[in-house]
Amino acid sequence: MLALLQGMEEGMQGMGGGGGMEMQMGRDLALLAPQIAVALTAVGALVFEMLRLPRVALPFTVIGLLVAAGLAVPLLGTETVVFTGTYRVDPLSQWAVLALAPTTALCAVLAYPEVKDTDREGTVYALLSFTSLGAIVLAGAGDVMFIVLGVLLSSLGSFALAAYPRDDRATEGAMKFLVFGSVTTSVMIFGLTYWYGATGSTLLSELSMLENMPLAAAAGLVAVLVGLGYKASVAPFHFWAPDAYDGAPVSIAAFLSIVPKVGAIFALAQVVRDLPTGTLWPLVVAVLAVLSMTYGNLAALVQDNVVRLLAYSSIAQAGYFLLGVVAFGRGDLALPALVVFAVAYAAMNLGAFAVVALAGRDLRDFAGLGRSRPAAGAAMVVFLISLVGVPPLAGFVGKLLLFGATIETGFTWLAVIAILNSVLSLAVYLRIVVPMYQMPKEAPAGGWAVTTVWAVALVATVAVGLAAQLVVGWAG
Amino acid sequence: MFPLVSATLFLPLVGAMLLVFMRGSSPRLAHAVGIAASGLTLLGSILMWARGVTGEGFSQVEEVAWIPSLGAAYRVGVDGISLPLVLMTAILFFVSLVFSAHISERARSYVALFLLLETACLGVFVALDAVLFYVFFEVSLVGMYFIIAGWGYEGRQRAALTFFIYTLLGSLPLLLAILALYLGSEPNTFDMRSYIDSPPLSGLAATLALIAMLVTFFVKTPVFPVHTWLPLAHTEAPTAGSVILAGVMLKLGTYGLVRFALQMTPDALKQLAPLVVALGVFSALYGAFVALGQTDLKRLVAYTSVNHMGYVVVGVGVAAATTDAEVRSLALDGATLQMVSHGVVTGALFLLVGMLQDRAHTRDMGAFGGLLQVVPVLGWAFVLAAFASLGLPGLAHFPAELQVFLGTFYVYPVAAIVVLGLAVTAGLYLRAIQVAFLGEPLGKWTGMKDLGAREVLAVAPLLLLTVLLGVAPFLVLEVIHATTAGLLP
Amino acid sequence: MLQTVFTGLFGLAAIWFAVVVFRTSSMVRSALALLFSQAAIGAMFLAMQTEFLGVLQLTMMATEMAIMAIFMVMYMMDPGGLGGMDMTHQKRASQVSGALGGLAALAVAFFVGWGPIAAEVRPGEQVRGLGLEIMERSMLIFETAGVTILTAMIAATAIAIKRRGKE
Amino acid sequence: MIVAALIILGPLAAAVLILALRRLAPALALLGAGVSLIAALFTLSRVANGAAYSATLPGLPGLPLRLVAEPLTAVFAALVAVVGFFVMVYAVGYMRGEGGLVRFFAGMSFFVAAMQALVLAGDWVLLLAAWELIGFSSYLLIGFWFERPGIAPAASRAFLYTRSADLGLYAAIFVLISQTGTSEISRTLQAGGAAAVAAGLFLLLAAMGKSAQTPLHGWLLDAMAGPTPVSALLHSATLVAAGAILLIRAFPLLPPAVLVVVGVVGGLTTLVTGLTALAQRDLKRLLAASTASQYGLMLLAIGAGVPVAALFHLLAHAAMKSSLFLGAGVFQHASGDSTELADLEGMGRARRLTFLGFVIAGLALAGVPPLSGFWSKDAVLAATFVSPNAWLLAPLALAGTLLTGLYVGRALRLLWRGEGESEPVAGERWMGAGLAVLVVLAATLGLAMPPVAGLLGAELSEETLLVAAVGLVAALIGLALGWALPTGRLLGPVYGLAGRGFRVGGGFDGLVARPALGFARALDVFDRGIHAGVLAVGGFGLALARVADTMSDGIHAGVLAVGSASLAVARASRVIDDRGIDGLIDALVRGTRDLGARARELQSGLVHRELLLAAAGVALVFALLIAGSVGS
Amino acid sequence: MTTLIVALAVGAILFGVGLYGALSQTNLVMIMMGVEVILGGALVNLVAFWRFLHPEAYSGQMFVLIVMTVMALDMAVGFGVATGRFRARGSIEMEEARDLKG
Repeated sequence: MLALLQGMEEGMQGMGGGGGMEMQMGRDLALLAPQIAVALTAVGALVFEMLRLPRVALPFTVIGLLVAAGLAVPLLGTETVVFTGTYRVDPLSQWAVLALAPTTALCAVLAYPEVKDTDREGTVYALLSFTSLGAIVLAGAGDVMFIVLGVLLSSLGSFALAAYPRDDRATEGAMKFLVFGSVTTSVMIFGLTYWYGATGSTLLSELSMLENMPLAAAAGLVAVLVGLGYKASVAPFHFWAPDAYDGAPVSIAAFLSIVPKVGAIFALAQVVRDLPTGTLWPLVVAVLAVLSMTYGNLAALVQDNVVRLLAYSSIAQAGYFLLGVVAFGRGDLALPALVVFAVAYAAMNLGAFAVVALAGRDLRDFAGLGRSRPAAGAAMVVFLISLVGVPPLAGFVGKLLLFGATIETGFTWLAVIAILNSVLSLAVYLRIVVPMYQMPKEAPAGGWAVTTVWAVALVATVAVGLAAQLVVGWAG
Repeated sequence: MFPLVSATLFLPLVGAMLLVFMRGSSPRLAHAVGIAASGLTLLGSILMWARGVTGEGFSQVEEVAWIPSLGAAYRVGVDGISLPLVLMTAILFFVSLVFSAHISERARSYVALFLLLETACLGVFVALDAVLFYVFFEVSLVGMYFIIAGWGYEGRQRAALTFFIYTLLGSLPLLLAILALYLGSEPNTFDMRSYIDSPPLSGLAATLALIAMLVTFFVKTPVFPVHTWLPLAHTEAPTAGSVILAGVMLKLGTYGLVRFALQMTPDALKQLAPLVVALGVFSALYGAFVALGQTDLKRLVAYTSVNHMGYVVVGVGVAAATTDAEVRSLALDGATLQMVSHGVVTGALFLLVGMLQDRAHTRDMGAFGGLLQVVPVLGWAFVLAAFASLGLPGLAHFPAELQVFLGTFYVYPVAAIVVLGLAVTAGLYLRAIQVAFLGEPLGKWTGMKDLGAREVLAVAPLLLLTVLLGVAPFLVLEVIHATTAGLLP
Repeated sequence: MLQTVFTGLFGLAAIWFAVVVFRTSSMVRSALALLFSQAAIGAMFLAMQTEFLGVLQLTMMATEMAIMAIFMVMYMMDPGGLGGMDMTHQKRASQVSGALGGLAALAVAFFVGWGPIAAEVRPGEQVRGLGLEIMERSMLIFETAGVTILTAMIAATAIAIKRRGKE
Repeated sequence: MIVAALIILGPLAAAVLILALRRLAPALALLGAGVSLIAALFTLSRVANGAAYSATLPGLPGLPLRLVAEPLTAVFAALVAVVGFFVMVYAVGYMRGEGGLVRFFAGMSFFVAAMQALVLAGDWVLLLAAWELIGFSSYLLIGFWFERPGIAPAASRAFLYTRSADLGLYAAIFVLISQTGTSEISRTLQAGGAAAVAAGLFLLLAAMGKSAQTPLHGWLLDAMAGPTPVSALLHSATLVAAGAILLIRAFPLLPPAVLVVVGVVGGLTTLVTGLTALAQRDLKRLLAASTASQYGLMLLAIGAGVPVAALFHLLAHAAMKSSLFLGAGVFQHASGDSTELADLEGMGRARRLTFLGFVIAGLALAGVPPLSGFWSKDAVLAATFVSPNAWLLAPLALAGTLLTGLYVGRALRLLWRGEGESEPVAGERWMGAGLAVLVVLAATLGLAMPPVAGLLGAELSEETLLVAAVGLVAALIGLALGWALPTGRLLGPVYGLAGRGFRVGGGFDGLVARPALGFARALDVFDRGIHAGVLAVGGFGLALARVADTMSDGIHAGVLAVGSASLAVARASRVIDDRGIDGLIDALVRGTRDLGARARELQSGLVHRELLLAAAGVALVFALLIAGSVGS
Repeated sequence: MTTLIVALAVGAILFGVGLYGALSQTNLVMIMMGVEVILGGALVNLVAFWRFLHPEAYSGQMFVLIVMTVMALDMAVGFGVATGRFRARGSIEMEEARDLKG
């Protein structure tokens, strides 16, 4: 023990000694301002909870997260690493903040009606923030340990959130979530040990050394795919998702379907970036993508519970994300594709869930929505056709980029399958749209919170579609 | 400079929006709005015609950046090939809406759908951005699907689904081709003009892309053997629907053939030209003969469309094959003019058959007889349109087909056997006229009313155009020729 | 040599206890078995001259498992396993996949060329090294781990503790 | 040139005005035809004085339309104008009391206009257009009484015959233009070699169609179904003449090889249609057949290499045949609207004046001096006698002359013998006027020939007394026999065949129309077949898809595979059975939904099962990677 | 070398055993134990790698610490969830958790 402390002290002195080191540290922390802001937001929310001031917790969380996002804006364009390469400050991590922090804020708003006046209202906001911090950490991971911690951080909170209502269904969903998560995570960790053994480093940037030891590379790659695949709910590691979403409140389901997924996908991109293609990772990822898209759409086709339907559709969307991963680091389009689609996905999926929160979880609840609540109905249509990928909405730009990136790197067959899947998904979403314009029943009552969320999401969906240029441009 | 093209393009859409928000307005009002909107659109396209085109490239271009770093933008404009088609489209939609003025069931949505469809079709012709083109191409599909499914005859569901599935699956390859073009272009852009100025693909890539395009456009045109959706869709579609379907939407295919296959992958098409021409010739003759075998007037007209569009395909193929600029422009002039003529003539024919069906509730020519005495105006109109369709000089089809045939003879003398189609179409139309209109009037039709004002209003303009195009083709041809002459240096 | 022997022995022990964990029908017993298994792992560390981590492992596992036992007694139906009811399912499939997984791992272990073996390491050295590692390179990781722990605590309590006002 | 243009514009304007005003039809038509006539004669005179006009109108890019007034075209124009005008005059009377005058006179005027356009055309495109338009207008006019039974088929057949033959003209034009790069007729005629042969034969085909040359003569007999003035116009100066006119104009192009063919075709036609005429029981059908045979003679002349002879015969024939028809029309009215020879017996005695005209025209046709027919036929004979293939052509020509004599004689006898009584005829004055002028022409046109020849700068093959004598003898023998003997005796065995116009194997209908229709119907069936085929393929693919899917279905693969494979096949067969896209759609939709359901079953809700599936997935990925790395 | 291989073998086998446990147990807590065993295997691997291949790279040891944290946290949260579930349902048997499916 003492020795350890000595070591630490020396480390401190080492830092103190070298002024450069200190400056270095300062710079790094400055670059990490957004992440830190998110963390502080979480802590703050917790504090207010402890002070029994849940009313303050929500606004604080929202503002904090938005501030975090704001802090990320000036960093756009900087591409560097901090803490000797363990964390990467690059478009992926920046856009993770820009996309996920506001999403989390909106999820908190969306959660408000569901959790207000329950105990630990603030805890929910805190956990939301912590979880999104985990996702953000994943997105910038430059070190396998960050991948491990990110997965863990974004999981632990999610378990609690999924179980929040603590009734039978919620806890069941949470329990499955937990089992699936912990098993896959442990498998991932075990596999990752081999990468350390092979490269002698935990840095992702060292992975290029794996060129000539395919077996070790394969072991680690499989492990990563398992762990991150679980986080991103990629088939066949998706099984927890529908049940967890189904058990959890709609707001939490929305959150789970967006934030951790995006984080995990970005992390996967960070991993494969330095992975030698000799390890065939593109092929494997492509296979998983096909599996995910097809399975998700097919299963969604037969759902009557809208939350589960969206859960499966989010599995399919994960497949589309993987298209970007397949091309990542090998084509110019992949990065913008991932970023744009992530932003678009966050907007349209959140919007869809918000409307679900308004209308209800059952397909029958949507009958006549388009007439009783025309605005919300129209918004829902926009979200859904954007999910299908109809111009000029956000989803279209994202998918267009993804297809382009895929073909660019020679995976035309993958693009073909993806396009066919889009046709299939059209059928899926039409199942929601069609009943919306049947005979209206009484209009569901929606609070300001829900309305705000879908309104913002609507604006974002359209804006990202029309002004995709900004996103792409910043994504570099 | 006033954005005329965009205005013309989106006027119908505005009308449609208006209708969407006009809850519970009377059918009369709805039709009024529709006719007004399409009328204004027609006016706009006439003004576009007045502005005209310059020989080189595209004119009246309007551009709004969308995703510059992706090279995707809102780009519209016209050249000598698209401008006549735009005008024709506007005219056909106008007369269709005039003709439809009697439709009372769900009139609002009917008119709105037609206007939406009009924007889509115009969009395909004026789009200069591949993404834009594809979007309009798809939307037109959806609009027509709902029109057939909503207002068609007995077997409408079936027909609509067939149409939808065929053309949807047919149009997916186009998206791939577009992506291929995009990735091939340097710098990456969706600007169709740059594809045309410097074809981005070559070798195998070009051939594959071309094949993808051909699939899409052949289904749309349609060309044997992927034409089988056509008779179904036509017979079941409402009259105005089949007017648009035959008059405008088939052109989307041939127009794409020229704009994409010919202009963006010229070398690949040159290689495949013999195949394309052969397909076109076969398709034309095949369509003529099958039409000859019909007794259902609508099916008959539908199959003659296969025949006429076959000529267009031949013309394009020839234009791709030849190296002689003279011959190329000759064939292309013919092909383009043929698109316009076919739109006008077939539009008229479908209107007339529809009017007949409204009266008799049957389309089987055997059920008629001697109608020329009972309903002279309708009868003579049909005779005129029919002779136009069989290529009588002085009427719309003759100059177009003559040019196509001549060009074909220059390049593939063998392919000139396609002229046999003339004899066959003559035979089938004479038969139809003889059976349905000449001879003793059948007793049961003696009460039949002749055309009313609305119907005359709808069909007369088309017949006038038919004569005009036949007597003074140069009015249109000089516009077309201005572009085709400078095409493919 | 001696090192190899010890490593192997402790390893066998770890494996043995690990197997026992899933063989016995009594929760308590399996908990203890797990404890021993983890302890044996700790011993392996020592055998491999990784004293600090070894010690840490032993202590941590001791505490952890103690808590575990208590929890277990709380929630198990039949904690003592007196009923001897079978608490497993899909044995066959599980065995197969377990075996396959193990074999795959073994294959990796054997067939990858791991490169040259490093020389001895001087004791005290490594602790200091670890310290440096924590304070410099892996500082951020360390912090994150802290945040993670905090989250875990909140989460666990949020789920576990009774609701105010209820019951 | 304006004047020359008036030749066309006059009647055209008349047609448009008639359609627009819908009254005063006869007057307007006469006016138009008159203008045309004056303009034509004026132009002729100007041209005769050595002037030559031509005008270029905008047409297709690179293929402008041209009008030329040169001696040949001017002569033709004059011919058309004259006949057109007087037939119009006659028609005013003939159509009195008929309905649909507007349609009739508009049609007639348009017909004349189109014909004038044809003869004045200076480029192939315009010629082709006019060529088709006269076909169209004759269709309208033949079908004038469309509501009467049997009329419509006749009209359709006429148009179809000519249209099909027109393809020859299309082909010829393609050859010429693609060879010479211009559509200007005079310049394309310089084309030589294989192109010339091909083009020549194609032109011949076109001409055969229009001029009803064997074997395409079938339609002409039926075309009699139209009003008599129409027949007169059609036969003498417009539709049928077009064929001969085309060949005369294209003569410079035709190489000897083609000329022989032309000659032979002409000769055959004279024989066949001559016999046909002999066996007709209907006056107008008889005249029609004779028309064909006379045009046969003209082709003979062309084949013999002396187009000007053909031209003469064309002119003479125009006058003679139109007067014959007009006469026949009078008889027709007089006999209560019948042209059956049986009903016309003795009409000659009843209407002696008309009969006189008829006789003059008839004798002229038979070639009795000094009437015009004698000279023209003489020229033709002379041409054939001096032609290199005289051995082949001359006999044919003589036979033609003989046959002419025979059927003229027969017709005269039938009209003269027996007791006929005539009804009063409406509009007799008009009819008489038209008839009279044309008869005079028929008698005297012989005088016009030398000047015309001079004008055209062509000299005839020199007259030999022998030829003249032989021709005259043949004609007289023919007349005598025709007058003396009943037809049955003359023809004997071929009588029946000739009666049917040598229509072998059901003629056009049997040989072309019905087979084509049958073929078309077959194709139609085939087409529906394709559709079914598409469905079948779809269904099959579906089946495959399902089988494959079942195979890859992780759990209980074996059992399910068999089960749902058969299920799939069953469904596929069902799809193939019900020939409806809906079947396929249903199956497609249901198939996908089934897949969805099966995918959904995987979500068993039991974590351990799901984990196991995940493990399977891992195994798959790992195996893939290993296989890959081993492979590479 | 041998020691490394031996250690790695131990790790591998632990992994297999843990996997078996995680898949075969019906009880949440037992499944978590399986997870612990797997992670134990990971620990062994890491230490072996550090010791015999990269003694200079202390990130290996760092990784060990992280893994230990993971073990602890998994346990903690696992028990949290178990408690919650027990409250709601009165059992933490996985077999009974099948209301949500499809």
